[in-house]
Formats: sequence, C-alpha cells, structure tokens
Amino acid sequence: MPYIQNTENEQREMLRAIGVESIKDLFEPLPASTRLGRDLDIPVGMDEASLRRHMIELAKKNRPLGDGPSFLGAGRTRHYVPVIVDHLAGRSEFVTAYTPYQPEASQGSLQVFFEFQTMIAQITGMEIANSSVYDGASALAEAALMALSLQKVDRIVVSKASHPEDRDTLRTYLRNLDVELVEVPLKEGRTDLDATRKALEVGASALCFQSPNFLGILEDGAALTEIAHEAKALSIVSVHPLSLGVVAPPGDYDADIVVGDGQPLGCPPYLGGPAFGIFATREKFIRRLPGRIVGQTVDGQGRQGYVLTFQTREQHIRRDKATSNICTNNALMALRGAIYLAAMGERGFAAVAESCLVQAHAAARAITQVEGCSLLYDGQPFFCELAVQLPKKAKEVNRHLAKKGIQGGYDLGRFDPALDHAMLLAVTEVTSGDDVDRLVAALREL
Amino acid sequence: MPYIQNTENEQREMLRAIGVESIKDLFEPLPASTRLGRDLDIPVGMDEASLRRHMIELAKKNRPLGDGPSFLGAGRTRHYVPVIVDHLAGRSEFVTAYTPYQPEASQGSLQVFFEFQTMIAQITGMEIANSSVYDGASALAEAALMALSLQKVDRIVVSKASHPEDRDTLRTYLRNLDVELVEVPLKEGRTDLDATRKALEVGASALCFQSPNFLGILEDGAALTEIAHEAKALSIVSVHPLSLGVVAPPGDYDADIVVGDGQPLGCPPYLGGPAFGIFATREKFIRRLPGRIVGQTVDGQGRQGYVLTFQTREQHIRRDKATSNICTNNALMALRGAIYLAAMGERGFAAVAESCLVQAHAAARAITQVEGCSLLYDGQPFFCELAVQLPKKAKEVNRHLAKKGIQGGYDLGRFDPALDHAMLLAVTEVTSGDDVDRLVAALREL
Amino acid sequence: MHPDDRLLFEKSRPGMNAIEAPRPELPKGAESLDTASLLPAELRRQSATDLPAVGQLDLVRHYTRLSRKNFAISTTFYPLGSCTMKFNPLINETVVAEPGFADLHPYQNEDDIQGALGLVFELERYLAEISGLPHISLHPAAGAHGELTALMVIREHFRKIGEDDRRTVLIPDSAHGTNPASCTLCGFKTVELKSNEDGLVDIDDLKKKIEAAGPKGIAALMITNPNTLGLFERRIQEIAELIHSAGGKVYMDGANLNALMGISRPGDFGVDIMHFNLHKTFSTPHGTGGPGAGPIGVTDELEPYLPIPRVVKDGERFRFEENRPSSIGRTRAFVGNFGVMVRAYTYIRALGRAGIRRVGENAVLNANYLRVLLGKHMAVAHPRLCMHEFVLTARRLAKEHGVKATDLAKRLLDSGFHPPTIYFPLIVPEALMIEPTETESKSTLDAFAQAFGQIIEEAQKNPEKLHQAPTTTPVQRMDEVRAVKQPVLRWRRG
Amino acid sequence: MHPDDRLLFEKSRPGMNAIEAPRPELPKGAESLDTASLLPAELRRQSATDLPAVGQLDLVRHYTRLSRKNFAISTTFYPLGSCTMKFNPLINETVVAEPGFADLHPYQNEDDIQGALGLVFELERYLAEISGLPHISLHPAAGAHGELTALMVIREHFRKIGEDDRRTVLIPDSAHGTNPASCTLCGFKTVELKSNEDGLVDIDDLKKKIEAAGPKGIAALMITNPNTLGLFERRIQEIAELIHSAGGKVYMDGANLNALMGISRPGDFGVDIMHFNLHKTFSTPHGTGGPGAGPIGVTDELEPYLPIPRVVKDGERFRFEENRPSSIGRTRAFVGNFGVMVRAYTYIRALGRAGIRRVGENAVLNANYLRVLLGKHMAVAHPRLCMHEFVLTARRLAKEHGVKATDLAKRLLDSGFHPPTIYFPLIVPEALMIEPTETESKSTLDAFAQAFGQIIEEAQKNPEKLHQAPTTTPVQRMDEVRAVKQPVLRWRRG
Ligand SMILES: Cc1ncc(COP(=O)(O)O)c(C=O)c1O
Ligand SMILES: Cc1ncc(COP(=O)(O)O)c(C=O)c1O
Repeated sequence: MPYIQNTENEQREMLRAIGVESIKDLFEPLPASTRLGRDLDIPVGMDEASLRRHMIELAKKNRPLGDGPSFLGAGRTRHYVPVIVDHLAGRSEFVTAYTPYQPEASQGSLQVFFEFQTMIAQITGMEIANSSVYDGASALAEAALMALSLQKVDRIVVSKASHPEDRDTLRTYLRNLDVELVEVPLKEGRTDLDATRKALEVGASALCFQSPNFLGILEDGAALTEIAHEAKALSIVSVHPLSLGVVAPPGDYDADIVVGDGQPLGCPPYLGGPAFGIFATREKFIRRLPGRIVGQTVDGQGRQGYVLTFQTREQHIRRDKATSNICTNNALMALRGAIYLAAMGERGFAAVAESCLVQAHAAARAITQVEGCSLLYDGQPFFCELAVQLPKKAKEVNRHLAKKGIQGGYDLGRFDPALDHAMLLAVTEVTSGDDVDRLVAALREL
Repeated sequence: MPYIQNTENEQREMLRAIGVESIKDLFEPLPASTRLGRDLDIPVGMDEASLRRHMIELAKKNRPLGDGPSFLGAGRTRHYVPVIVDHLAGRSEFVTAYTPYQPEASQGSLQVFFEFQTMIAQITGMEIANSSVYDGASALAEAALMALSLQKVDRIVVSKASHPEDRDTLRTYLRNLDVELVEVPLKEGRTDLDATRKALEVGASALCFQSPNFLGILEDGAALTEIAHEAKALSIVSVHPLSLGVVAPPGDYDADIVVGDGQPLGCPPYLGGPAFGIFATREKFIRRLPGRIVGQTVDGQGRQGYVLTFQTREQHIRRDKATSNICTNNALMALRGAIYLAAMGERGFAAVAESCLVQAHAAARAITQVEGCSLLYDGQPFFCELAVQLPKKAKEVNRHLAKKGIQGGYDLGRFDPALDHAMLLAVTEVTSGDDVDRLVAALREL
Repeated sequence: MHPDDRLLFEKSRPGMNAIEAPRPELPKGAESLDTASLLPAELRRQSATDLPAVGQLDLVRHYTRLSRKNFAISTTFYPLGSCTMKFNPLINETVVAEPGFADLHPYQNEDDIQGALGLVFELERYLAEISGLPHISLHPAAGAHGELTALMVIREHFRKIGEDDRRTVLIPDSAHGTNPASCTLCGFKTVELKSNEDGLVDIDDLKKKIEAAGPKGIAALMITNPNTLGLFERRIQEIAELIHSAGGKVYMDGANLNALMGISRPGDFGVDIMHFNLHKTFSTPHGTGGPGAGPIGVTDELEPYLPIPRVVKDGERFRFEENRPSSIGRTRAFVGNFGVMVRAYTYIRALGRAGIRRVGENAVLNANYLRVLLGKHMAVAHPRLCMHEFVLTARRLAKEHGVKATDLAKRLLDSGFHPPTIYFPLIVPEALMIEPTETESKSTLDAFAQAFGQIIEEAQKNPEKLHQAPTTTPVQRMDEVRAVKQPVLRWRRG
Repeated sequence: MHPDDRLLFEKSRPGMNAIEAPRPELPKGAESLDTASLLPAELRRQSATDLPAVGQLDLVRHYTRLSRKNFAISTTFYPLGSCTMKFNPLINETVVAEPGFADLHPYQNEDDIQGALGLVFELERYLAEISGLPHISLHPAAGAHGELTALMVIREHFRKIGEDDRRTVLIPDSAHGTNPASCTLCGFKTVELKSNEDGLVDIDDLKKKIEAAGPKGIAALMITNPNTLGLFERRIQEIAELIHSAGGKVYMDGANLNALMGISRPGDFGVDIMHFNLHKTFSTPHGTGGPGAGPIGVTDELEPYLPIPRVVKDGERFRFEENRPSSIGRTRAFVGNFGVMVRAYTYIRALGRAGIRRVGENAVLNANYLRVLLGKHMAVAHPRLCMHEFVLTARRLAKEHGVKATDLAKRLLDSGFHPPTIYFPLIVPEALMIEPTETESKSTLDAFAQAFGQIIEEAQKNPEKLHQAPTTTPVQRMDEVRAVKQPVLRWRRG
C-alpha cells in the first residue's frame, strides 16, 4: 500500500523498540469485547490505474452542466473560472497545510486570508470580514446568532424571498435556542415593505433578506435596512457576490452584516459544496464575530506579518462561551475566491457582473418574445436570474428541454406550489448567445 | 492584455526615462524599409474563456486513443501515467526554470537530473547516462556521431529492423558527413546475423540495432554485440525502456551505447512529441558524450551539491568543435521519466514490464485462434508488440476495426509492401482483457 | 522586503488585470440593448471596489511565493496532534476535477447525477461499516458542524419522546473546544467530567455528575475515543451503560477514528451517534483550514432525525429524499461537501478493507514508536501504550530552564519540521500533542526524534536559542498583543 | 541535512513503492498462461535495476522540496539574456493536457486527428505571417535542432543545383555557440565575422571573407538579428544582398525574434531561412531546459527541401505528406514536438495580431528602460537604443575591485533575483546580458535596478561580500573543478 510507509522489516524493528511482539499487542488497551473480530465489509483495494478508471466511469454516469446549455441557478451559478485559480490554489503548500496556528510557518496562508478579508470587505462595502465560514446558508445562521448576542431580542425576521435552504438552515439553528423566527411575505416578487415593518414592530434582533433574492429580483436594500434600523434590529443581507460588481453593496446602505455563498467566485458547483461562506460586518462588532480572523502585526525585527487574532472569541479558548463552534472553515475555497477576485481585479470584476446583467436582460427579451412566456414580475430589477411564467408546467417544460439537450431552470413550483408554471432561469457570462437561441427555439416548440 | 504588464501611464514614464517620445521612436534602429507597415494577418486575440472553448473544440476534433481499445504502437506505446507525475512535474518551479547555469539557483533541477542519470544507467545496465536528448531517433543519430568520433571509420551499419523513422533520421544526419550507411536485412523478423557479420567485414564505427525491434521481436543482443566487437565496431542498441523490466539490459551483454525514446516512462504520446531521448554509455567515453551531464560535487562549506559538468564538450564553450550542437534538451520530459521510474520503483518497474509481456502473449494466443490470423514470426520472442498475419489487407482490417470503435495496429505494409497483410499490434498493461476480447470478436467478423 | 512580497494591493496598478473578462455574449438580435438603463440608478454600484489590479505574471508570482511560505505535509513532517495530518493522495485531487463531479448542480434532475448519488450512497455505506453505526448523513461541513448537527439530532429525539428537559451534556475535561461550543449552540448545558490519573474518564466522577443532573437531566455524554491524550477509554462499554441507564445518549467525537479503523467500531462499544472528519481520517486535504466534511453516524433509533436531504436507493435508482417529517431539517444548503466526499470515497476504494485496517495499525505503531523515542528526552504525560497520538509535557523544562512548549515548537521550525499541537489538551501542563499518522516512514520519525533530542539538549545548555527561535522562517515571533491592541484586519488605501 | 533532502536512492527501502503496479489484465480464458516460459532465459533480465523504492508521500516530498530549490519565472524575475524568459501562461498548460491533444498517436488515421493537423497547419501559417517566410516546418525539437535542419536544407539545395562545394558559412563573432556547432554537424566550415565597434557586422570584413571563400564557396551567412548584443543589424538588407550576390543564403537565428514581432519581418529584409524558438518567443515553457521546438521558415525556393512529414490541406481535410523526393528527410521521429506547438498556438491566439505587436513593443520598451536604469551603475557595452536585451560589461569593476561578472551574478541571487546571462556574447569582456521581456512590470524592473545598484555600491566598498556570495541559497559556490577531476555522475550503492 503506497500510502503506508512501513516495510515489514521496519515494522519489526519498531515493535522491538516499543517492546511488544506484534501489532496486535499494541491494541492491548482495547478490551476484547470492543474489537471487531472480522474483516470490514468494504471492497478490496484498487491499484491507481483501476481506481482512476472506476472513478471516470462514475463521473460519466453524471451529466456535467457544461455538456450543453444550462440555465440552472437558484443558489449555484456557473461562471468562468480562470485557469490560474486551479493552478495556484492547487499548490500543495496550500492544499496540504492546516489552520495557521504557527504563524511563522504559515505566512503564506495568513497573508492570503488577510487579503481575502480585505477583498470581501471591498466588494461588500463593509469594514471587515472574517476568513470564511462553511457556506452561505450557515453564514446566515451565524449572522443571526451574532445579532442575537448583540441585540438580545429573541426574535429574528426573515424575508420569504430568501433562499429556501437558507431559511431552513436558519430555522434549524434557531429551533433549539428559544428564538422566534418570523417570515415576511412577498409582494410582486420582492419582500413586502409594509409587512416587514409590521413584523418588526414587536422588535427583533435582526431582519434578514437576500438581494438579489431567490426569485432573482434585487431588493430595495436601503429601505429594508432603514426599516430594520428603525426597529433597532440589525440588517443582515445575503448577497450573490458577483452581483456586487454592478449592484450597490450593502455597506453603501448601512447594512450591519453581509453574508453570502462564495461559489460564484472561482468555485466549481460540485453538486452544492464545498464553496465558502462570506461574512462581513462592522469593525465594532469584532468581538462577536464568528470564525477565524487574520490581523497584521510585526515580528521582533519589526517585519510586517500576519497572525490569527481575536482568538479569545473562539472555541479552542472560550469553549462553551465561544461566539461560534466553528473550527475548520472553508479556507482553500476562500483562497480560490481570493485568487478569482485578484485575477479579475477592479475592472474585470465589474465587467463580468456587467456581462451577467446584460446577457440576462438580453435573454429575458428573447424569451419573452416566445408566445406564452413572460417575466413573472415584469418591471422588477434583476441581476442574472429571471423568473419566467411559462405556458405549461415547469416540470413538463424541463422535460422537453432535457430532450433537446438543454438543462432547464429551477422549477418554481418547488418554491411555491402556486408558481408551478414558472421557472427561474440563470443567465451568466458563460451563457452563450447560442445557448439562449437554443432555449428560445425549444420554448417555441411547446 | 494580461500577459503584458505595462499600463499606459507606466509606458509614458518609461519612455520619458529612456528619453524618447513614443514606442515608435524605440524602433529607430530599424530602417524604414525593414518595417512592416501593416497589421499582421493573424486572428484577433481572444479572452481566456473564449480561447479555452476554442481549444476544447479543436481537441474534440481528435479521437484520443483512450476513447476505446487501441493497439497502435510502433514507436509510441500507451502506459499508465501515475497522477503524481503530472502533479509533481507540473510544479511551476520546474516548468518555468531554464537550464541550470547557476547551480546555486538550480539545485532542484540538478539533483533531479543526477538521479535521472542514475536511474537510466540502472535500467540500461550502463555506467553513465546524460540528462536527455531530444528523442529516440535523434539519440540514435547522436550515438552514431559519437561512435564515428571514437572509432573514426566512416561507415555505420544499421539493422533494417530498426524503426524506419530512426533509420531515416540516421540517414539524414550522416548524409552530409561523407559517412556510408549500410542496412542489414532481416531473417525471420530478426536482424540476420550472417549478413551483419558480412556487412561489418570491411569495418564500421558502429553497428546499430533495436531490441525489441520494429517488428516487436527481441534481438539476440549478445550475439550482435559480439559481432560488432569482433569488427571493432561499437554496439549501439535502441531500447524500449520499459522492456528492461523483464528483458536483459544491453549493459549486461556489453553494449557500448544505449539509446531509446523515453515516452513509455510517464509521457503522454502527444502525436509523437515531446518525450525525451535516452543516452547511456561507458564512463570512459564521457568526453565524447553529447548533451548535458550533471555531476556531484561540494560547495565551499563542504555541502554536497550538483553542477553541470564536462561542459567543455558543449557548443557554448567549444563551438564548432563541440561533441554535439544540442543546447536545450528535453528536461521536463526527462523529469517525468525520473518521477515515473522512482514511483514504480524496483518492484513496480519489473511488474509493469511483466504485465506487458504477459498481456501481449495472452493477446497473441487469443488472436491467433481467429481463423486466418497468425503470428508473422511464430516462435520468436517478443515483449509487448506482435506482428500478426491477417486474412485481409491490414488497411482493410483497420477500416473494419475503426467501425467497431477500435484503433487497430500499425499497417506493416508501410514498413514493407510485402507485409501489407500484416499489422503490428501493441498490447500493454493498459490494454484490458475486454479490449482484446473486442478485437478478437471484430477480427472474427472479417 | 522583496518587491514580490508586498500585499496585492500594494502591487496594484490601475488599468491592469490578470484575466481579460469576456465580452458580453448576446443572443441574435439583442445587440441593441440599452445597457445603462438595465438597473435603476439607486441600485447601481457607485463606489469603486478598489480590488487590486495586477497582471497575470504578478498574480502567479504572488500566490506562488506565498505558497512557499507555508509548511505543509507535501514538504515536511507535520505531526499536529488531533489533526491527523496524513498524506493526501494526489489521485483524490485528479478525480475530483473531472467535470462529471465538479460541474454538477444540486438541483439537476436525479437521472443526470446517478453516478454522484451512487457515490454518496456507497460512501455512507462504507462509513457505516467502519463505524458500526448503520445510518450516515454526509451533510455537515466539518467536524464542529457534525457535532452541532448530531447534538440537534439528540435534542430532536428527546423532544419527540417528550424529554426535552434533558439538557445536560457531560464532557471530559480533555475534550476539544468545539464540543462545549457546539452544546451551547444547541441549547445544552455542559458539565465537565474529570479525567483520572490514567488520563481516562473518572468513573466515579461520571456517576456523580449523572446523579447531579437529575433523573431526566442527562441528554448525552460527548466522549472522544481514543481521547485527546491518545488513550483508548478502556471502560467505554461500562461508561456507555451508565449513560444509557440514565436515559442519555453516547456521542462520540470521531476526530481520532484513525486509530480504530478496521479494528474496533464505535457502534459496537456503545456509541449511539458520532461524527467523522473526512479531512482527517479520510485524507481529504486540510487545505490550510478546510473545506472539510463532518458526516455523522447514528443508530436506527436516531435515524429519523438525520438532516435532509437523504440519499436513498429505489431499486437501481438513487434519489434525494427531503420529505422526512422528523428530520431536524438542514444545517447548511444542499447535500454537503460533495467535493470532499469524492476524495474520501476515492481514498477508501484505494485502500480497501485490508488497507483501511493497516491504516489503524500503522497509525498506532508509528505513534508508539515515536512515543518511545521522544520519551527518552521528555516526560510522556501518560507513559504507556498509546493509540494514534501521545502527549508530552514540558513542565520540567519550563520550571528548570524556562523553556516552554511554545519555545520547543518554534525551535522545531528551525529544524525544518512542523511542530506538534501545543497547550492542548488543557489538562496537561505545557502539552505537546504528537500525531505522526501512518503515512510517515520510520526514517522520518527517527529524524524528527533526533532533531527533538538535540533541541532538548540545547534547551538545557542554551535556552536563549529557543527563546529566540525561529530564525529561519520568513518572519520571527509575531507580536500577537499588538494584533489585538492595534487591530489591522484589512488593508486600506494609505 | 534535512533527511528529506537526501538522494532518492538513500531514501530507498526495499519493498516500498509509490504506485501499486496494476495486476495483469488478461482476456477471457487466458489465465492459464505459463508466464515464466514467455521469454528464453538468456533474454530475461537477471540483474536487479536497484531503482529506488519509496512510498508515495516520500516521493511527493522529494520532488516538491527539490522544486523549491529552483529559481523560476513563477517565483522571481529571471532576466537571462538570449533566453526570453517570459511569463508562461497557465492556460497553455491546461489545454495541452486535454486528452484530445495529449493522447494522440502519430500513426492514427488522419480522419481521427483533424483538429491536431489543423492546429499544426494554422500555426505554420501564423509563423509564416510573423516571419514573412512563406513555408514553415515545425519538425525540429529545439533551436539548435532547427539550425541543423535548416543548414541541411541549404546544403541539399546546393547539392540539388550542383553547387555542393559551397561549404563556407560565415558567422559573426557574437553568435551563439550552437551556430558553429550546427555547421560542423552539417559538414560546413565556419568562418568568423568580426563585429565592428558598434557591435554590428563589419561590412568590410564581410566583403573580405566573402571574397576569401572563393566564387562558389559561400553557402550561407548565419546571422542573429537582433544580434546577441541586443542590436538590430541596421544594414541587414545590404548584408543580405552581398551574400545573395555571392550565391549564398541568408540564415537568421531567430532566437531574438521577440523584439521584432509585428514590427519587422525577416522574410522582408532578405532572410531566406530562419529558425524560431517556440519555448522562448512563444511562451511555451523552458522546463528547466526543454522540451522546446525549433521550427524553421523558408522561401519558396527552399521549400522542396523541408523535412518530412509536411502537413498539407486538401480541400477541407488535413493530411501528412511524406512523399517528397527533394526533402532532406527526417531529423527526428514523427511530426515534431506537438505538445509544444499546442502551447504556442494557444499563445498566439490569446494575443492576436495586436497583442503580438505589443509583445515586441514592450519587450523593447522594458529592455531600454532597464538599460537606462542599470546604465547608471555600470557601462553598457553599446550605450544606445537596444532591442529586446542589452549587454553590460563589468570590466572596470573587475579591474578596479576584483569583482567579476560571476560575482555580481551570485550576489543577485542573494537579492532574490535570478542573474542575467554572463560571459556571453564572448566579444564583450565580463559580459552581463540582460533580457527583461515584455511580461515584467515596471515595478519589477525598478526593484531589480535598485538591488543591482546596491550590489555595485557594495562591490566597491566591500568586494569580499560578493566573492562569498551567494549565502542564502541551498548551497554556496560549487567546486566545479572537483566535479571534473573526481567525476561522480551517478549514485552507486556505497
Ligand atoms: C478532537 C477534535 N474534535 C473536533 C474537532 C473539530 O473538527 P473541525 O475542525 O473539522 O470542525 C477537532 C479538530 O480540530 C478535534 O481535534
Ligand atoms: C541566440 C541563440 N541561438 C540559438 C540558441 C539555441 O536554441 P536551443 O537552446 O533551443 O537549442 C539559443 C539558445 O540558447 C540562443 O540564445
């Protein structure tokens, strides 16, 4: 077994040095009744060539999105990942290191995270960011927990236009903490402002909303944040990070916490994970922030360097009083995000977002020219996803599209049974004009 | 253009520092009559995403060997390339460095080559090896030149069973040097020993033969070498490097120079290049060796290290008196070879060779059970390629196989028009039992 | 400072970018779009991001150079205790890059992802077989997330059976910090269990604390086995029985499962629920701190509460199942860290049943061998057969020579080795916690032991050298106090 | 020495291997094969190879650590003159790994490799357009191989027209060593041309040497333009005419083509035949010394002699053509270094016509800027506008302070920069030959100039520091004499 390094001779020498006769003797601390007296019932091992063949066969039983036009979004959108992201994030000194507990041996990772924190702060318009949490959904839950610990009102209000899996996650996290979770209904595809005001009347630690929301529509973040602040609630905004190339960042309308899923920033969709969770906030909240934070400091020689800081918030020091239980986060994916943002740069980041915006709108125009197809919320602003009303059930439409080799959109009937004749279509910079033409042609055949 | 780093502002600053007004002024040394007054007629540039798409489309216009069973050999054979070869040889410090002129800044490459030289010497059974030449064919030509400069007889004898492209290369190299090239005919698929003796009667600087030869047959290297030595000619052997896991290495039968193409050692076939040329010989010939050689030495502190050595043989010092004109060699591919050999190790190297041997023989047995199919040279020893007599023209057979999704063998009619009903089939450790079964089934349909 | 070592932002030159953004691709006839009008002005971004603007070569150099400032398993021995820093086979990285794994969407039609779902299903089966717990959920994102998810399962179970007042979770004082932190997040109260002088759970203390929690107070015991001292809880079955008779569940932190694989199964010694760390035991890389995966395994009784989605098999077809009324719901979006699962699956298939067992055996062999070697230089906290790791204490050295665990760690950096985990577990003063893993060769262990021995000698003769260490790293000891007192948590335009 | 820094052979432990070899895969019914009898005993290998036997982690560490001992473009500025150490875009590496390029066989049916043949065909077209020479062969494996192949073409031409007695090739004294070496291999006699004080071909000397060669003696002039001093041969057209009137051919060493791309074409200023270095000008990586590719371009007149195979287009179909009676034949096996061609093609398509021109412009801009900066510290051999590179001379420093070019080079290593080429061209004493390339940023050039300035200052104040340099590299100056006197060219079991 090439992964295990001891030859039989060496094993014997080592056993002798330990003073036991056999490997079995090493397990003397295990009472016989705790031992498994048989082989595991898993397949026998494979040599690398056979294993690789097997894995390729398994992979071939899946249909990658890239095999044809694809319009699936709803929480994972496809974007071009520059090849440098793979090459650089694949450096084994990143892949096979761990959390930078020893700063002198980890200046590489630490500087990466410091720069990552900065870039996340830059795109969200916030003061600070941590060095990632698990994903967008758990980031939202962590944000709510942080708001609860800051505001101390056992109530969280969330817009129904937030991603259903985010809301589920929030619900699961809050369920055991005696916190009331209130959902605010929609109006014309957007969070209902009046209903929000009302929901916040009795107070809450936070108002959570997503923009662009699950239906692709850009919320009036400024208005929602103002409503939250009027009620002394924090404003927690979930973002699609790439949208921030063209859309006003939450920092600009005074949001308190910005979360989101980093997948669009250089991460393949991977059936939903891993990507990374974005978490940005105000500097004054630093001591309530979950997760790892890297700070700049100097060494004895006055050389600039980086360390994990404000560790007294964390579980390994604070244990049951920690701000969060998170330990391992999603560092390598955050590194991908950092490389992506740095590669695009100020200009490229804005340009990709603009491409998404423009291409999605061009697609909307083309699609709505098809008989029976219209925008579900015509006139509402959107970024790269559009909710489309269809002449038939979305389920049926998707079946038809699949026959044409097209991966259709998200069936909105799953979001709201009343919307079963609608689907959410994602159009990004990688959606070619030809992809849209093929979609339109297929829709015409309905 | 992301590959060019100067912004317009910087360009202006730099021009100012230089003391010229414009980029155009920098080209003042070019008389107007030497300047191209128009744009180049090549396509406009592409962004990375479009370029990648374009390249994938081009790649899709080819049918990779791995798409189905493949039996093509004849100078390129398919073998399993462990993934570590790609990962480690892909380290950018290897990929983007150059020839280790500054040893202190190149100990990585230098130690790699020192180990490569050792491993090539180990598998060929020779005393020393250089750190690679271009490919197997040019290695043979360089070997002949070296023999000429050592033996000083203007005559080279080569077996007709050597790879036709190797013989062509040899012919081209010798053509301008007033050296006679004599080809020795075959007998029963092997170099004719009597004819060889005869061809060497009037003397020659070297006898060149290949084993396994182009028809897949293992030559009697000991006998041929003895014949060469009797005529005071050097014995130059071209090898399939992987065969040396099971086949007696030329060093064991006193050959003088061993060459070969390193492709089977961790290199993809790449339509024929690049791989690397193997060159091993006796230590006493060191001053006539072509190409780069790395030696071990110490630094001022007595620390062990590596340098390019015996550089006085080389063109940058000796110019028109150099042993060869080679400068850039095939280092990165040689690195792949080194990683491959180190990964397989003593045991794995022998095991892969044994697999090739066994699988080729099993395939021979299965194929010869098909009516009308027989071994062209039954009873002759072979390694992983078999010359098979067919009931129809090889060309036709290959067309039939292609229809069945099988990449057939090399049409021996290209080697010798008399053999147009025969083909050379390569069977290696990556040829599955199922591949052979499919081939046999298709052959039965002829 | 070499100019290439500056921050990205300091290298930024407006107008540059490392990647040319694609031009918008429009469907036929859509060229006329008035792009300025697509967003209302108030929704348009007005502020600059100020993202760095560098060329491609500068970017490549930046990250390549940064990578070279890390110690990593691929460059040196990295015996971080409790972290199982084993070799990460490169085949894992190669296969996960296949578009058939990387380019999949969680909402694709299940017919289009049968290979992926089958992989998830099989991986669950393997983990079930390895742990002896029949049901696995691959949902959680890391170990701590697995803890939290598992605690939610326990809480949900008690809620369901009307015993939601069980809020006490017993946790040994040697436990990892995530254990109590996860309890708090789940609304549980933690009570610490004392370790006895053998480094194991003190059974008397356990009984006392069970009693103190009241008849329906105990929700669970969270036990790590082997524990963080590297010791197997010999009386685990007795402990489990005590908890079970008090109506509680036995939760096992499976971070240390490496020692047991193929040899002993938690499900067989009384554990009801546990988490795995795929990024430790199953070789998916640590990635400078993730992504990981923290699957949980449970008994039949707890199965209904597992998070959604589940992956189930109908005949020959795999599908997601979401309609599970008793489930705790989701603790994250989508099925889990599938990219990590692909690697763990690849690893298990490479090793197979015999290989998996050899992992456990050699992890324990290597740890004991190193324990014996290092034990010649420094006191082992519990000097007897250990499992996959062991803990040294530098207490004497600290007292007699003023050389602390941290000084030893820093000096090891100068020898070119990554130091062990230090100051954990908390119950051992000046702890050095060493886990070599099965993927290290004897000669590496010998070399490490030799370096360690020299450092101990040096600590006695020339302690100042250790206080000044490290001197061979890109920076020397960092001023951590300043990092908190004058926090600089991001770059800002100067 | 860190144990991981030993030779592979010293790490070898019999019985280990880093890769499990596959078990033989047999067709149905073939299990009964008597494998021992497959080879006659005398053909069986009896001796052990003694290849190293190490585990996978040890192997990964070995090569990862070795890689880290190299300076490389990906980690630092590497201004090796004459080598065009430009950025190697990573997209090149990504696309060449596609099975549709990597997994192709030279003898596949042409219908199955139309994409590959089309790529070769197009790349030839681009190189023809860039050089102004209408026919390209991508056959040669590197620059020197291109020289040899091209000289063979010239010789074949003269043979064909009955002038095989033309055996003299004129070569400027500033030329690269491969030029005369290639001539010898082709049966040509070389005559050296003097450079004039401007660093250019001395026209009078040229005339003299032409005359001396006799009426039908000149085969060719081998000229490098821009030459190795980084200077454009202003009188190239006049030179070409002189050669042509003597019946000779003008060969251009195209190693320095980077300076001219999109600006000036050899075919337009009188060159008949030239080679390109794809691994320099066209960004395919240098790979610690190859693989490269050294295509040649020729006029219509010389086209018939190009090596085989040629790639031709019939209608829409591409195919190999081998039946070319006038061809010199092959100088290697198969079509050429296709893997290198894929990268060069990718590079040209990324840049496009405008980008290619900007390469030339910025290569020259960067070189001149750096020339001006460094010219403040040391004499430039020919202090005027240069093309892509320039040459400094440390003659004064050597005389006055005993600090030689090699000392400066070694000291630059301590500043973290790769030094320039030294002692070439041979006509400049104590030469430092500096080629920054267009892919470096101004700030890198500034930083290099600053470091260089400090070293020059140091050379005057404290020359000993330079004689002892480098001190920050894995080894210090090596004993090269010992390497020859006591040659150790391989490891041997001790
Ligand atoms: C014993 C133990 N439990 C739990 C954890 C938490 O696991 P993770 O970091 O994956 O969240 C760790 C990790 O450091 C650990 O060592
Ligand atoms: C001017 C010049 N000519 C020819 C060559 C030879 O090229 P190659 O090394 O590719 O054989 C070189 C390379 O160093 C060179 O600089």
